[in-house]
Amino acid sequence: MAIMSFITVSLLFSLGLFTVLTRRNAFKTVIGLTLMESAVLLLLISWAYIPDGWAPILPLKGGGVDPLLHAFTLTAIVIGACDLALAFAFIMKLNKFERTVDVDVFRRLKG
Amino acid sequence: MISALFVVAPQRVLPALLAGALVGASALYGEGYFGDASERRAFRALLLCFFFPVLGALFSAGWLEFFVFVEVSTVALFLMIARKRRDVALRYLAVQFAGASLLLAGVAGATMAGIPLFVPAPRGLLPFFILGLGVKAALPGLHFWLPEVHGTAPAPVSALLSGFAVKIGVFGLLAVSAHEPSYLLLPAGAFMALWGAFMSLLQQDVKRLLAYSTISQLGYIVAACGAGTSFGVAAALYHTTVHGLLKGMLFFCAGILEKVYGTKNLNELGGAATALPVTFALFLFAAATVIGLPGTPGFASKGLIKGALEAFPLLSFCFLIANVGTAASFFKMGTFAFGGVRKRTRDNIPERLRLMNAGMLFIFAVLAPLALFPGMLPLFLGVRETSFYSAAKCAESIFTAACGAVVLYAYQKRPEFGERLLNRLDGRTERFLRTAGKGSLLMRRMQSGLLRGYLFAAALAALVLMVFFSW
Amino acid sequence: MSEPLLAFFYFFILVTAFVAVFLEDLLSSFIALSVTGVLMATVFALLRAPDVALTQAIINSGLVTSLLLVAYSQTRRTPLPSEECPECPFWLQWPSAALVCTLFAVFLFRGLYSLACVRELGSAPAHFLANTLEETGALNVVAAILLDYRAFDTLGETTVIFTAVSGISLLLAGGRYVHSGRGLSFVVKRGMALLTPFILLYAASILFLGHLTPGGGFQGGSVFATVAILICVVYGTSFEAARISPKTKETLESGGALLFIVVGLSGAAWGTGFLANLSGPFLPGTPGSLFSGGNMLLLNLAVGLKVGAGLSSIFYAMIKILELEGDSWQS
Amino acid sequence: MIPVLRFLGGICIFAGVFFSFAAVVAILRFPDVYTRLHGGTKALSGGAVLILLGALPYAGGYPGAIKLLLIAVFFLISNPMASHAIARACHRRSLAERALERKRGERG
Repeated sequence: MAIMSFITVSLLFSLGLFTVLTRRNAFKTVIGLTLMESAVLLLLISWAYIPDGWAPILPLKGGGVDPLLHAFTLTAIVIGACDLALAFAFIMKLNKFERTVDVDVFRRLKG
Repeated sequence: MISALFVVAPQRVLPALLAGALVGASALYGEGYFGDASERRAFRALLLCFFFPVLGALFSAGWLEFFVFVEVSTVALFLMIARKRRDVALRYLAVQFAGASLLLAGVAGATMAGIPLFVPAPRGLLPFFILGLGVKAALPGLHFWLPEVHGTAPAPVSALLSGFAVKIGVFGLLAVSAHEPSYLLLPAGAFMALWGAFMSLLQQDVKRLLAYSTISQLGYIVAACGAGTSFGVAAALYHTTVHGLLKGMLFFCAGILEKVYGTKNLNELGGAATALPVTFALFLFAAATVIGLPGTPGFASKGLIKGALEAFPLLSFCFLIANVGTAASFFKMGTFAFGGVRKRTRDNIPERLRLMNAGMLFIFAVLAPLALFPGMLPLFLGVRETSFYSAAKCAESIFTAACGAVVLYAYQKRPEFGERLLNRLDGRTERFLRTAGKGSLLMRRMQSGLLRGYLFAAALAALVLMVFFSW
Repeated sequence: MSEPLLAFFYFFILVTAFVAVFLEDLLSSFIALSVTGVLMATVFALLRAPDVALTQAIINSGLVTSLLLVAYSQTRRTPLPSEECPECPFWLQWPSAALVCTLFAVFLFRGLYSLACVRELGSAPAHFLANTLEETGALNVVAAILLDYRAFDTLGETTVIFTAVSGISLLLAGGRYVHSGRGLSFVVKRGMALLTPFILLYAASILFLGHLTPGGGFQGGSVFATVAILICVVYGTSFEAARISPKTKETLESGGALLFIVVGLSGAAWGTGFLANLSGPFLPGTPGSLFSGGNMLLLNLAVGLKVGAGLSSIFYAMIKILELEGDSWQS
Repeated sequence: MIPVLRFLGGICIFAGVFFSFAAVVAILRFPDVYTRLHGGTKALSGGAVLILLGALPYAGGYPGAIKLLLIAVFFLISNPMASHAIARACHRRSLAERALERKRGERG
């Protein structure tokens, strides 16, 4: 079970990394970032799972899964969504100046 | 267990007061110096960005906090310089961060060993600290960045750099030095004092003259640190305070000259004494303080340093010679810039000259009580010294000043000799800088601005780490 | 939970992710990404994380996709950069990137594999599971952790949301807003009118029963934001702006932050510390009823106001420029 | 009673899966937007609602069953609404006609 999750997580993360590395379209970059974030979320939740555990809603009918990691993941999802929204805003703003969504064009930061 | 992040102690309060006075004076001066309103606004903001990290660094209990705050203040200074000369600012930042990376190694070791500030660091870590802080304090060999940066920065920023930024390196050296004479810092200090005085005598650029004079005075402070006694620490802090303030004042003065005459070259200046009487009076006071004439705070602080170095007569002799050089260079600045006939009649005295003079007066007001009560600050640091004005000391000081005048007279007889020497030395420094800059060129080429390239580097680094840790 | 089912979902997550990455058409990749999000939510539910599954379904695959679509329709994509980049340095061409990423996956798996062991609860989670009811009076342990044990973190999180909203408003400010959207057709408007009360009820139930059942301020607030977005799309932005003006949203968001802080300070005023719950001025109530769990109800409300108003402001700020272009995508 | 209901539910679920499968085939095979929308919406509405109905006996009590019914009702309202909006937008922009022209151009 855990092995399966780990394989998925590593593949998903690498796929996201590959996307960000090779794609020039800013939206594809965002997709890659989302995939990487999803991989991390999946890792946390599958790490929180304990075989035969119950969801952390009281009263429990047996052993429970790890609620602390669930709380962390929840936080991570909300903050990740805010980050993505900010990324969209940046893309829109940069698009207004450069008339493109090619990340290679956004090189003004070069000192 | 929660340990305190910040500590308050006399040896921390004194530099903080210095920083406060200097920043206040710079703010006042900057209002007059910068003509453009947006420049003024940026300077004000960056001044605060400099001031608060500096306070954090001075009062921080651990090395890590000290390190972080110092680097933040470095970035603030970088931004201030970058508004005038971007390339010089980048070079300054590169040099400072190169030093910082060395310092970080020492800081990491000290933090892991749980050593706070003002506890002697173990011998193994000392090289990192000395090299890292040496770049900031311009120890010999690591001082190459100082004249250029101090010479090109805007005058109030030069005052901050010379008055405080280098002193924070000295503060770090004080915090790390052991309670025994250091045979590294003592000769380094003597060498700095002599070299700085010699070079400042050769300079034709007002600000570079002041920058080398800073190196010379830092030599006194570093040597006092190296003495390793609490008396030496007090003397170093005292001279730090006095020198920081008056070097700020002198840079302000240089800034006024630059604004009024449009040049920093001593050969083209002249006759400013009648054009700028207030500035001239304040310059006289500052020069007398740097030389250490009796009745000025510089006399007291130099006397204290000589007291701290009583055990090393050779050093005292070196400082005597250095003082002659200092006196000669400041006589030179006085006669060239303020004396003589007015060479340029471009008397477009800025409207805001009054504000600039107010900045200098502010520092004078801080320094004047120190001149009247020379024993006050040492007492604050826990050192009771009563015999500031002995006849021998006064005579020695006046004698060195007179020697300085003689040296200047002799130098004036053969000006082309000095110029040739200066050119050769400057050319050597230039070549060294160019060689050192090759490394940063490589970095610049790698820094392509391609965002995906950075990510690739990060991924590769992560991969290397993973491979490294899985075997 | 059966492993074959999980394996099936993992497989499809990977397939949709591949599709999202390798499709040329951006809109299709967004849809594929959204499907990935829904599948992830299902996997979370299978892995006994109902709270997280709810959040993932609402925020990551719902709200983020809608924002993505708005951003996509807003940007000019001429000329669309080709994915191949012949002038790029060789390490950014796909073979070397693929090599690095494969190695990355291998070593990531290797590292994770060394972690694989028989999982047991740590001391803190075990404590939470055993003592949540008597220490906080709530039934939902995740909500209890978020709003009681680690409430200060949640305050920080709401600050992050606030920062993001201000950043986006700052970035996209400047264009004057033109009310031009007329909304969708009559059928959709009537249908929406029928559905809206139920969606609002659903949002309120998620919000206010957060301490009893899966859900809470974040999820409920996001559903409220979804309602705002739906109204925006269906009835046109002018209707939405008239009903809930941006000013109102600002007020609601600030009110949420203020409520959170006031609740926290009431604990401090009681003398037990910032955000103190049962040790402070709040009563546990009967477990399982609406008014239980001390201040959790209030904190859920505060977080919900903040998240709902914040996310809908983000959407509003983004769609504002779209309307300005005159190219209305709703017709 | 319960086994009979469960058997009926199973039949419903199988039928629903068949309809959904048919919807997928429709979306893949049909030529343009309107026919795809037609196949997708109708078959999917039927499929999803049938699956929900089939799940009723397995819901374990009235609360769960009522929730499933509510979901079915909302699905029946929202799914046609969404396809209506899509079809209308396509019609306004005459997307289908444009696609047809493009296809003709490719052939000719």
